[in-house]
This record gives sequence, structure tokens and C-alpha cells, in this order.
Amino acid sequence: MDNIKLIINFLGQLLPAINITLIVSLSSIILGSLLGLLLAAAKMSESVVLRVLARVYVSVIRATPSIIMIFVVYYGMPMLFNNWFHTNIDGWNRMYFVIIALTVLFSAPASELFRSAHESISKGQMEAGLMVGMTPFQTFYRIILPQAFVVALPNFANSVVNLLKEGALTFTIGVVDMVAKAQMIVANNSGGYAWQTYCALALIYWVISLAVDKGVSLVEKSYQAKRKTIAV
Amino acid sequence: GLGSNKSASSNKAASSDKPKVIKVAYATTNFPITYQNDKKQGDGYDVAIMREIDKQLPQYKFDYVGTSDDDVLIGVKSGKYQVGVKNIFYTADRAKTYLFPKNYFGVSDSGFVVRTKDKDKFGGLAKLAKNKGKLVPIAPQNGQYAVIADYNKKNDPKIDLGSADTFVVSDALKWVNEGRYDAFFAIRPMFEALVEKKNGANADLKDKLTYVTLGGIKTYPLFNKDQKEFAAAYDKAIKKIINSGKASELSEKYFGQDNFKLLDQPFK
Amino acid sequence: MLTIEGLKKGYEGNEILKGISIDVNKGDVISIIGPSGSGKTTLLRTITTLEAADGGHITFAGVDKDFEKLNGKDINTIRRNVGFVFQNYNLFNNKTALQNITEGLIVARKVKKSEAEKIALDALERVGLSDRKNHYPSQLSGGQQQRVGIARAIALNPEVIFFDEPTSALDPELVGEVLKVMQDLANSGTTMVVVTHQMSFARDVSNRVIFMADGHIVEQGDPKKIFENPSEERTKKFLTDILANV
Amino acid sequence: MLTIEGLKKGYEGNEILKGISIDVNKGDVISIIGPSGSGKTTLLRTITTLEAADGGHITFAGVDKDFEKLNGKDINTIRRNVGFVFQNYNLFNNKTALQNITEGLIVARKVKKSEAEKIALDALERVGLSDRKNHYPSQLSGGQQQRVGIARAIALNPEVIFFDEPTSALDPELVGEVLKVMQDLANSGTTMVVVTHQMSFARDVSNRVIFMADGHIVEQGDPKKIFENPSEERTKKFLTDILANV
Amino acid sequence: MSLNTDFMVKVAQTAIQGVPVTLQIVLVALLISLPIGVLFALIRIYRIKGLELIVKFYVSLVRGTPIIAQILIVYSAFPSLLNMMIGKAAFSINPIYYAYIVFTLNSIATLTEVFRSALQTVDKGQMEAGLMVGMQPRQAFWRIILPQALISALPNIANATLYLIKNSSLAFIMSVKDITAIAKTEAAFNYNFLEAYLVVWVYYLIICYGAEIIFNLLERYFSKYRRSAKRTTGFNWNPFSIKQPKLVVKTDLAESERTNNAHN
Ligand SMILES: Nc1ncnc2c1ncn2[C@@H]1O[C@H](COP(=O)(O)OP(=O)(O)OP(=O)(O)O)[C@@H](O)[C@H]1O
Ligand SMILES: Nc1ncnc2c1ncn2[C@@H]1O[C@H](COP(=O)(O)OP(=O)(O)OP(=O)(O)O)[C@@H](O)[C@H]1O
Ligand SMILES: [Mg+2]
Ligand SMILES: [Mg+2]
Repeated sequence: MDNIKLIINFLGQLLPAINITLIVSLSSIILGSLLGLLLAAAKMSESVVLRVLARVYVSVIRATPSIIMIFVVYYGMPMLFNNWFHTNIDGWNRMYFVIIALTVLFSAPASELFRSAHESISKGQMEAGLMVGMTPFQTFYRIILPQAFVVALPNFANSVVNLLKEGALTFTIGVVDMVAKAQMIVANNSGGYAWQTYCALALIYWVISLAVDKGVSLVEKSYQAKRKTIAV
Repeated sequence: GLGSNKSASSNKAASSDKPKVIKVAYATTNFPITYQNDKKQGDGYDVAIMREIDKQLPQYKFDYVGTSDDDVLIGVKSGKYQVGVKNIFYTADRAKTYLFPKNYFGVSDSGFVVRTKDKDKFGGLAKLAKNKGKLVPIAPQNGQYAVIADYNKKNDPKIDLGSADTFVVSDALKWVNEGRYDAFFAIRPMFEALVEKKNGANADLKDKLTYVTLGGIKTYPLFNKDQKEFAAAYDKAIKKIINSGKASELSEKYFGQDNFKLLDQPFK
Repeated sequence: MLTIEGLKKGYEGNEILKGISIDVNKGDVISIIGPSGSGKTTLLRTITTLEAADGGHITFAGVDKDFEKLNGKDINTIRRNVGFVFQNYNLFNNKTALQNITEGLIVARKVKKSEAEKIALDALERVGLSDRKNHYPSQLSGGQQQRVGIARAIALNPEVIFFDEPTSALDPELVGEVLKVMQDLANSGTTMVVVTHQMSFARDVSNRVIFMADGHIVEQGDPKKIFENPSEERTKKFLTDILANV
Repeated sequence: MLTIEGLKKGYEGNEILKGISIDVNKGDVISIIGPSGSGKTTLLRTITTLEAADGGHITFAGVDKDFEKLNGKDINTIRRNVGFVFQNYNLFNNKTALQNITEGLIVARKVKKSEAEKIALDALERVGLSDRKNHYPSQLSGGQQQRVGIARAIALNPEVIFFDEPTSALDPELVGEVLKVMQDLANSGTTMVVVTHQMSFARDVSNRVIFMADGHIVEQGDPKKIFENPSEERTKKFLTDILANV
Repeated sequence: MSLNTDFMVKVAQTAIQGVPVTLQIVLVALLISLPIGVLFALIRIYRIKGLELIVKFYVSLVRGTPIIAQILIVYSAFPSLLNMMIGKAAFSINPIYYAYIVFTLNSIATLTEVFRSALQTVDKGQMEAGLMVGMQPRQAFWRIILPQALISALPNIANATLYLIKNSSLAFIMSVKDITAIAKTEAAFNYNFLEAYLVVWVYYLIICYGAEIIFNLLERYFSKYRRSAKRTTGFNWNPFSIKQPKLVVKTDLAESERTNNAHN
């Protein structure tokens, strides 16, 4: 009983921080996806230079732990701006650095999952589009993308949920999202009630992840008639 | 150097009327030493002392930045922050990387949480070492880790020192009670808040666990290597604050006792 | 109008097209016949730039270049002026039968949506599929898919339409209907290049027959001549076999 | 040997098969003809349990049950005793032509690998594809894929083989060869049910012709009778159209 | 500010002992969760009654909750429970086993979704063809469906693996000493965290690159049946190309026939 009261109490303390979590996550998901799309395109392009650049980028970023990424962005970027553009961005809201770091981190796996989804679509679809006079981009956008989207969705959801949980990164430079808030609550209670705090945190995330799953199922269901998968 | 901030670290502008801005980084998860209070402001003993120092130094204006332990250290080293506080103990190695001031600004009451019945067996560094007690792993960023490592360098038998990332304190208390470990390196205010207070999170362990003070450890703010001038100004200011009794007052406020007195006793 | 010279194409050292030259004039209806694996599909695909040629020259729609030297703009020009009916249909899986047809009209030809739908419905009507207009490809039978593919190509009304075995999945009854549609097209002056196994079409509708075997054009000419008086041994054998199996 | 009674099947309220009854005896070669979309493919798929029927009864290979009551074991029995040539080939994409054939022999029939390869090579030989044995489906032309599909089914030597338009992608020359292969099979007593648009096959090889339209069997019987003296109007119309298009 | 290179060399030397630990966690987690992931994916695809709900619940719960919360349960609460059952022996369990459990549980959730999407890229006709040559569904699945699904699964398994390699450092909360943990411990004495993290980064770069190579090779192996040159016209990015693009699809009819002939 006490526990439940405590959890509800902590829920109340954590929920205001959901703003930060959502702002940070949504911006980096959107920006990261766009960057990921460009990377996937570069990987499949005819240009050797683009291909190599994209490969190296993805390899390096995928291998970079988030804490290192945030330090690189938080300390490296102001230095670059100072030296190259002679602008001081030290005073930026720290959230911007978080968003940049997460965007970069998200783009690499996203590019791979987009590439794999794209390659699972029959080449005949592109050819048919070209042969009715659409440009490659139009065909991609109108024919390939909707089909690849459904294939990419479960993996995309994986990445999104992982990103939502990247609280460690935000917190490293003192931006207080829900995970950071939870840690601070525990700390301010001298380390007590950790259970109840994390329980509250897990609950919130679970609800978010359920919502993501629901979205995925809805899209998949609406698409079921259009493909013949091994599903019954 | 990396991200060095010219405007804040140059050494001459001290005389001008515009006070120089000093960025003070504090870790947000070290209650009651450094933390963020309900008003989202920096708080805790270390922060309060820094505010006192700010008052003494009109040529500087302190700007407080709450962040993680890691960032305090890396930020101060790189010069992003001029000074950092997070219950830092002095070691010779650290003094190579950072600028430690001459004068300490606080004392940490450090001790072991042990089972009451095993108080005599494990309640002290030498006792724990001799009886081969198991110590709850300590986060290496934490100053306590260095204390034990230091002890092990100078003494025999040695304490079995394990490391683990920051963990949940109340669980460590349970572990000691259950016998998973024999001692837990902690600070007094934590033990008081969790176990001794009537509605503390672990009040149920009140009779079963005991806190044994090992002694007081001096704590310092950490300066960026380029901040010699500022550190010197600090050294003057902190002397005044301690001598005036203001520091003891703050210690009473945040730790419930005057930790400075602990320095008179030997470290057990 | 469309001229191909010395077209070559191989896969992994295996030469499939060994120098093909074709001349297509406006209004021509050309049938390409030949044994399985002789490179008929590959020929259509290289002409329409779906497949990169290893050598050869193309003159079409203002482009007059060696295949290797085609740039993006040339390729676009070529593609915009051809229609293609795929051997394996290649319908857009995420579009209904109707949308499969309107897609190219709206997106590539900038036809208004309502207009496009009228054209598409008309095309579906012609291949007898008005009642399936809202079915997705996965819900259509083989023959129905093939007919949507045909409707999609003719709705665009391009300079030349390439058909790759457009009646293979159809029953004889429908073959008749589809061939009638193609005959109409021919009569209205649409240029067509048709890979077909349907000898009646080759003989009665087309004005030229090309017989391909082993990557070469063995013989080409007036259908009557080819069917009644072939000059090559290979052609004779092919035709004899056919007659045995009607 | 195989008896189907009152087979029903619909998609989303749309009834495709409206109660089909068929009797297949050992050694029978049955041709199923009918317009596109009339449910021929669906019929083969429901009989072979690839598609769940909505109603009807099957007697085959020791199974004697209503379709709805078939359990896993029955389904296994049925599948192990049939062969199937798909309208769209459905070759295993990740296997070469040869492996496509040996796969079933080795895995399902427990034939030794060397033995299986001999059988497979023999089957490929019969459809004239020995030289493509190491090609993947993606490297084969339409007609070549179709022939591998046929070879795969006959190599298994099952009780009944179902063919769904086995010659649609073949040129007339090859049609002749493949039909010869099927005739041989017929002569050696293999039971076959063949959906076909190839009237010569229906007339000359099969011993019974079934004419389907709109989910019903309109007429069935001796090929001679059906072709020369059909009793139904619908059949007559279908055949007249065909004759116009040979 | 300058980097303490002597210290970096020292960290590099000690942290290398953490490499096998990191690899162990990753390998154990992967080896267990790959087959279970496939199984769970199948349960979801075929909508097996009862089980489907459980899998859905499991995936959303494990994937949706922070790992730190899971560690709390597995590392902290579970041994206490075990203590009540088997006594003190529960406390001498090597904490790496807890790490195995936590990361395996997580990988299962991720891989379930990876395989669910990958398996659905394979055309139904492939399964039907398998059944019609007399294979059991299980046989057709292993020999025909799964190898084809792997092409689209492998890049995502690689994503998951690299994520796992990096995240295995959370095991330090359970006092498991992987690369990061050792480096951090070294840095504790002199607060040279920046140098320590840089060294750690290099190790992760090497390990991850190695993993990537393996996955690339696997992907190439499983897609060998597709056309060699399969550059598509999708993205030629004319303005960016250094050479004049061969704006020509190198794909072939059959490649497209493969998936497109989905019907009947
Ligand atoms: N990617 C490839 N790699 C190797 N060989 C290929 C490839 N694509 C096609 N071929 C071969 O090229 C030859 C010509 O194929 P194509 O599809 O053009 O034949 P076709 O004349 O259209 O035959 P069909 O009438 O059977 O469709 C065939 O022998 C085929 O095996
Ligand atoms: N999944 C589905 N959903 C809805 N309708 C379907 C579905 N599959 C098939 N149909 C419809 O069922 C009817 C019969 O299809 P079937 O494939 O059996 O025809 P068929 O006789 O084999 O034709 P064809 O000769 O063109 O292959 C068609 O009208 C088709 O549109
Ligand atoms: Mg062809
Ligand atoms: Mg059919």
C-alpha cells in the first residue's frame, strides 16, 4: 500500500520531465531518420566516394558509446565552431548538444535498417515505376518507400525505444530527462526508495513502448492485404 | 587546448569592475553534499560553501552548472568549467591533472555500515582487513575508492576492494543485512536519513545495522590547471570562512554535526 | 523512329545478345519470336535501359548515342517515351489495380486525378477487369495481373510499347480479347514491339516478324514470308515444331 | 483414388468455388480449362491444402474426411502424395536449379544425396536444362524457371501431380517438348491434373476435360465429346473463341 | 589541456583484460537469444493463441523498460530471493551470470522484432513450394525461408549486436569488469577520465568493426543467389557522383520476378 503511494508520488515527480524526454527524442528521431535516409542512399549510390564515406561514418558511429558521443559533441563542437567560424556556442542550451549527439547516434543504425528494408523490395517495383515514366525519386517515394516502410517498422520501433531510453546520455551533461530525474530523486532520498522510483520510471516507459507497439501493429494490419507473407 | 575558454581564464582582468564569471560545476546526485533542490538550484554543503566564497570575492561572479560526475571532471579538466565540486578527496595522482587549492573546504564523515552483531569484527579498516570481510564494491569515481586503495598500499593485510558502477544505496544496506557483504563504505548523513530516521526508507534495519565512523576526510574543490590566480583568491577566502565558524555552521546544517571536529581524531 | 545497332549484352562472360540491329518505324507492329532463353527479354530490357548494354547504338526520341554514353537525361527521355509490359507483370504491390494505372498518368504525365481515373477505368474496361479495380495485385489471379499490366502500359499512350509475352497467363478466350485490344492499338497507329509465343498474333497482326536464336537475329521480314517460306534452317525447325503443337 | 466432393472456397465473402466435385482415378490425365479468374488455381490450391477450404470432402491416400476436419497428420499425408507445378514457378530462390530438385528428394523423401542428384540431373535433362543446373532462379529466363518447376515436381514421382499452366511461359517449340514429357508420364501411369490453356494437350493427351466457369464445373467428359460436341452454351462460346485465336 | 599519453598506454594495457569479458557477454547473449528470437517471431507471425499474447507482453515490457530497472531486479532482488531458498551460496554466484541474463533478456526482445520483420519479407510461395515437395513446415522454414530472411535480418542483427557490445558496459553496475569498467577504475586514481574514455573508444571501434566485417560477410554469403551487380537506379545522385553515373539498372528480370511473382 505504502509502496503504491510512493510509486504514484514518484510518478508525479517524474512526469514533468517527460517534456524533455519527448522533445529530445522526437527531434533526434526525426533528424536522425532523415540523416539515416541520406546515408542509406549514399551507401547504395553509384559514387564510390559517397559509398566509402557513408560506410566509414556508419562504422564509426555505430561503434561509439553514447557517453563518448556526448563528450565529443559537447566539447568538440564548441572548439570547432571557435576555430572555424569564430563563434562561441558554449552558451547554447545543453539540450541542443544532446539532440545533436542523439541524432548522430540514431542515424547510423537507422541507415542500416533503411537499407535492409529497401533491399527487401523487389527490383521489379522500381523498374515498373521507371517504365511508366516516373523518375527514380518519384518511384522511390511513391512505390518503394511505402513497401519498405512496413518492413522497416519493427526494427525502427526497436531503435526508437532504445533512443527513448538513452537517459544516461542526456544526464551526462546535466540535461534532466526522466531517467536523470529518477536518478536525482533517488540521490536526494539518500539512495532510498530506489525500487519505487525505478518502478515508476519503468511504468512510464512501458506505456510509451506499448503506444509505439500499437502504432506498429495498426500500420502492419492496414497493410496486410497488400502482401503475401508466410503469415497465415 | 581543448575548448579552453579565453575570456574566463585569462589572468589579468581581475581589477576591472565587471566581475569575472566563474563556472562552478557540481554533480547533481551527491546528496547532501552536492545536489539539486526542489527549486532546481544547486544545493548541498559543497555548493553552499562556494556561495560563501563567492560573497568574499567581489571580483568574481559564480555561475552554477549542475551535471554528472563524469562531466564535472572532464569539464574542469578541459576548462569548460573553472571549478568543480562533488565531495572530492585529494590524491597525488589527481594533483597532476587538476589544480588542488592549498586549503580544504570541508570534511567528510566517512565510515562503515556493518551488522550490529558484527560491529567488532568489521567496524574499521584494519578489522575488516584482518577478518577478511567483504566490502560492498565502490564506484571508482567515488573518493572512497581511493581511500581504500590508499590504505591497501600502506597496510597489510589488505582489504578486498571491488569496484562497481554507482549503485542503489538502500540495496547495499540490505545486502549487508543479508550477509551478501559485510561492510558498506558510506557517509553518516546517508545512514541517518535511511535507517535512523523514523520513516526512513530502511527504518526496518534500524537495530540490525550500525554506522561506525572511520574518521574525517578533507574535501576540496577542483580547479582547472589554468586557474592559479583564482585558486589563490579562494585559499584566502576559505580560511576566513572556516575561522569565522561559518563552515562548521554549514556542516551542522547539511550533515547534522560539525565534521571539522573529526579531524582531531585518528582515522580508524 | 527507333533504331538499334550492334546491341551487345552479356552476363558474367556469357554473351546473351551478340550484336542485334533493329529498325522500328512509326506504326510498326513487330513480333519477336524465338526459343526460351534466346535473349528476348534481355533485348527489350537493354533497349529500354533497364539493363546496361555492353555495346551498341540507339537512335530514339532525339537521343542518338552509343549505349555506354547515355547520360541521365537521355535515359529519362527514352523511358518517358516507351511503355513496357513485363513478363512477370511487376505490378505495384501497394496499389490497387486502378491505382497501378493512374500512378504513371498522375505522377509522370501530370494528368489530373479525375482525368487519370477515367483513362484508367477505360483501360481496365478494355481488358475486362472493371470489376476488379479495387483489388490489390496479391488478390488477383495470374491472368488478371497480366491484364492490369497491359492496361497500365497502354493507358500511357507512349511512342512505342514493348510487350514481353503479354498473353502467357491468359486463357485462349482472353488471349483473343487482349489481341483484339492490341490490334486496335496497331490500327490507331501505336508502334509496338511484342515478344510473343502466339503465332496467330505474329502472323495476322504484326507487319514484321523477327526470329531470334542464340543471341542473333536469325531472320526477319514479312510475316507471310517468314511463316510460309523461311530461308533459314533454324527458323524452319522452330516453325515445324510449333505447328505440331497448336 | 482422389475424390473431391462439394468443395467450396471464398475470399472475403466473394465465393470463388461454389461446390466442386471431382473424381480422379489412377492413371487419369485430367485437363482443367476455363476463363481467367474462374478459380482454377484456387481449386488446385484447396485440394492440396495450401488454402483452407470452406466446405467439402476429400478422399485420398487413406484420408477420408471433410476438409474442415483435416488434422496435421492428414494434411501431411496429402502433401506427401502430391506434386505441384506453380503458375508462377515458386522456385526456391536460394537454391540452384539442381538443388531445387534435390531438396525435396533429400529432405522429404530421404533419398541419398548422390542418388538424388542423379534423379535431378535426369529430370533437368528431360526439360532440356542440364546446362543451367548451377544457375540460381534469378539467373534463369521465365521459360527456364518454369521448366525447373516442372522437373522438380516430376522428380518426386508422387501419386498425383497438379500442374498450373505449366507451359504458359514457354515458346511453342518448348511447349512441344514439355508436353512430350508429360505424355511420357501419362503413358507410364502417372496421374495428372493439369490446368492448361493448351488445347492440343487437353484434346490429345488427357482422358478427361473439365470446363470450369464462375466457380462451377460447367461440363466435363471425354475430350472428343467436349471439343466436338459440347452440351453447354458456355462451353461452346469458350471453344469458339479459342478456335478464332490459334 | 593536454592528454596524458603515458596513462593512455597504461589503460590500454589493463583494459585489454576486459575484452574477453565484453565478448563473452555479447556472445552468450546472442547465441541464446538468436534461436529464441526466431521462435518468438514465429509465434507472433503465426498468431499462436495464448503464446502470442505472452510474447507481445514480454517484448513490450523488456524492450520498453530501462535496463537499469531490469538490473535492479536481476542483480539485486533475485539473489536475495535465492538466498532464502539455497542460502549463502546464492551470494557467491559470479555476477557475470547476472549480466548474461539481463542482456539475453534484452536481446531476445530486440531480435524477436528483427526476425518478425525479416521473415515477412519472404514470399509465401516459397513456403508453399517447400510443402509441395513434401517438406515439413519446419524443414521448409529452416532450409528455405530462414536463409532468405537472413538477408534482411542480418543488418538489423548487426545493429542489435553493436548496441549490445556498447551497452554491455552497464554490466559494471553489477561489478562485472568489462573494458569500460577497467578503464574507469584506472582513471579513478588520477581522474583522467577523458583519456580513459578515448582508449575505450578505440577498443570499441576495433571490436565493432570486427563484428561488422563478420556480418557483412554473412550478408554477402546469404545473398549470393541474388544478382551480383545490384546497384539500383534508386539513388544515383547525379550532382554528387564523381564519375558520370551509369544510370542503368544492373538488376535483371529474374531478380524482380523473384519477389513479384507472389501470387497464386
Ligand atoms: N543474371 C543472369 N546471369 C546469368 N545468366 C542470365 C542472367 N539473366 C539471364 N540470363 C540468361 O540469359 C539468357 C537469356 O535470358 P532471357 O530472359 O532474355 O531469355 P528469353 O528469351 O526472354 O526467354 P523466355 O522466353 O524463357 O523468357 C538465358 O539463358 C538466361 O539463363
Ligand atoms: N486473396 C484473394 N482475395 C480476394 N480475391 C481473390 C484472392 N485470390 C484470388 N482471388 C480471386 O479469386 C478468383 C479466382 O482466382 P484464381 O487464381 O483461382 O483464378 P484462375 O482460374 O487460376 O485464373 P488465371 O487463369 O488467370 O490464373 C479471381 O477472380 C481472383 O480475383
Ligand atoms: Mg523472357
Ligand atoms: Mg491461375
